[in-house]
Amino acid sequence: MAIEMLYFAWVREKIGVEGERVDPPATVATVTDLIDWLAARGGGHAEAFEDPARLRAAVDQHFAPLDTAIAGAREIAIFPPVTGG
Amino acid sequence: MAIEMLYFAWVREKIGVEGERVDPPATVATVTDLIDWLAARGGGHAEAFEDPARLRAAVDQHFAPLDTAIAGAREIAIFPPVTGG
Amino acid sequence: MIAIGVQAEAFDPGVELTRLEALGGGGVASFTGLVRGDGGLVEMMLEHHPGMTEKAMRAVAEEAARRWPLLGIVLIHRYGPLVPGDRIVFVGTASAHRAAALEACAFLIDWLKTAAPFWKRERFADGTVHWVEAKAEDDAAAARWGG
Amino acid sequence: MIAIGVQAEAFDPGVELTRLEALGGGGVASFTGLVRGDGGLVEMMLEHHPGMTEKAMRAVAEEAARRWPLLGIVLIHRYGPLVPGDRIVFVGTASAHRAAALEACAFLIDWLKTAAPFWKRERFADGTVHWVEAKAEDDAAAARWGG
Repeated sequence: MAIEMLYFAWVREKIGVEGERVDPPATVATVTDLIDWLAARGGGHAEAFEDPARLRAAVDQHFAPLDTAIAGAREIAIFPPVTGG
Repeated sequence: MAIEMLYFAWVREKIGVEGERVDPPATVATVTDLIDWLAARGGGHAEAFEDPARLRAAVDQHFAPLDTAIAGAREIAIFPPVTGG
Repeated sequence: MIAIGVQAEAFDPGVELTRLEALGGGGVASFTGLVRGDGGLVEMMLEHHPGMTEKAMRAVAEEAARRWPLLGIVLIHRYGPLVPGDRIVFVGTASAHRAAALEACAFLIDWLKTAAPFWKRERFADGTVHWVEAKAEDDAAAARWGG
Repeated sequence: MIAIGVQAEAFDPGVELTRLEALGGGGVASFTGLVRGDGGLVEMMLEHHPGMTEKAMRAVAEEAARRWPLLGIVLIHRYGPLVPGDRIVFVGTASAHRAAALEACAFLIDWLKTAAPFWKRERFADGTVHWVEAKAEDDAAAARWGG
């Protein structure tokens, strides 16, 4: 199951790319699992995903808690809490 | 003690003048007394001042309850409740 | 900055917003009231107490400035004959805090309705003319802000 | 009328107010947020989630339209590099009821701050660069509206 990852703000800066296509194993069930799986790559991913409490997510362009199941998701964005307005 | 009376909105229309100078006797102590004294003239004054509950006042350009003492007042305006904004 | 306008002339909310924006607070709120054409209204005549109006409006503005951390307040109220679509009143506030700007704006328009000496006479297409009655809900709106 | 703008280009609050005034409701409220130059800020870079931003802003506007009797809502949010004094965000509402227009305006700006995918990076005169941290008070401001 390929997922289009998108990164924003300092998450994007630390990882060094705006996005990437990933294909996690079936054991990766939630956004948190996905973050842990990506952090295990080390480098920018490890740094960006060091403290999940500072991260928020959108699954298919809707805000979603990190314990959201990712089955069927096509696009997942990871970013810091929003600061618009 | 001469007082400059000012009338606004339908009070002005019923009385037929924008203002007048009056010199009430010393027994006229409050705005209510003044209204009663003017109403006793009959005609437009009686009509305008028929129902004091519908009237409001400003004494020397500050809103004032009808039981306000008028001693020393130079200008008293009588009008319906305001409807600006 | 407190700016008060009591005027027969039209005003431009965009120009007033620009003045408030220039104060550097980062947040500018406004309310504009316009004449509605409901019920076949053809003219609204605004009468006021010329000696008192600007002072009363300034007192309302000063009260808002005491209650909220504001950098600027603009209050404009027209008088004279107006037609549907004409702007009657403008309230604008500038603050470093968006809630302060918006709350002060609500306070100012609520208080203007009960504390500024204006009266409205409406004329309709069928020839009817009447003075607008004060609304109990306007007193209640002003009262919710307390003394 | 719900109009949403997500744009790099500047906007003119006066023009937006005029659109809202034309709806005939008689009451138009607005909030404009601008870049402040506090602490020697020289640039604010607004980043957003292009696929999601407009949808998220529309959802916030639709929620406001459910809660208040509004004739019109305009929401504009800029992205890209901005400098002190630049307008960032505009919220405008039109209603026959002044309280509805002003409350909806406060709701919309509070919700935009927590429900629209924007991020701000600040650059200062001394070369410092940092991403603005979300404020607990913004979450609290949005939470007071419930739901």
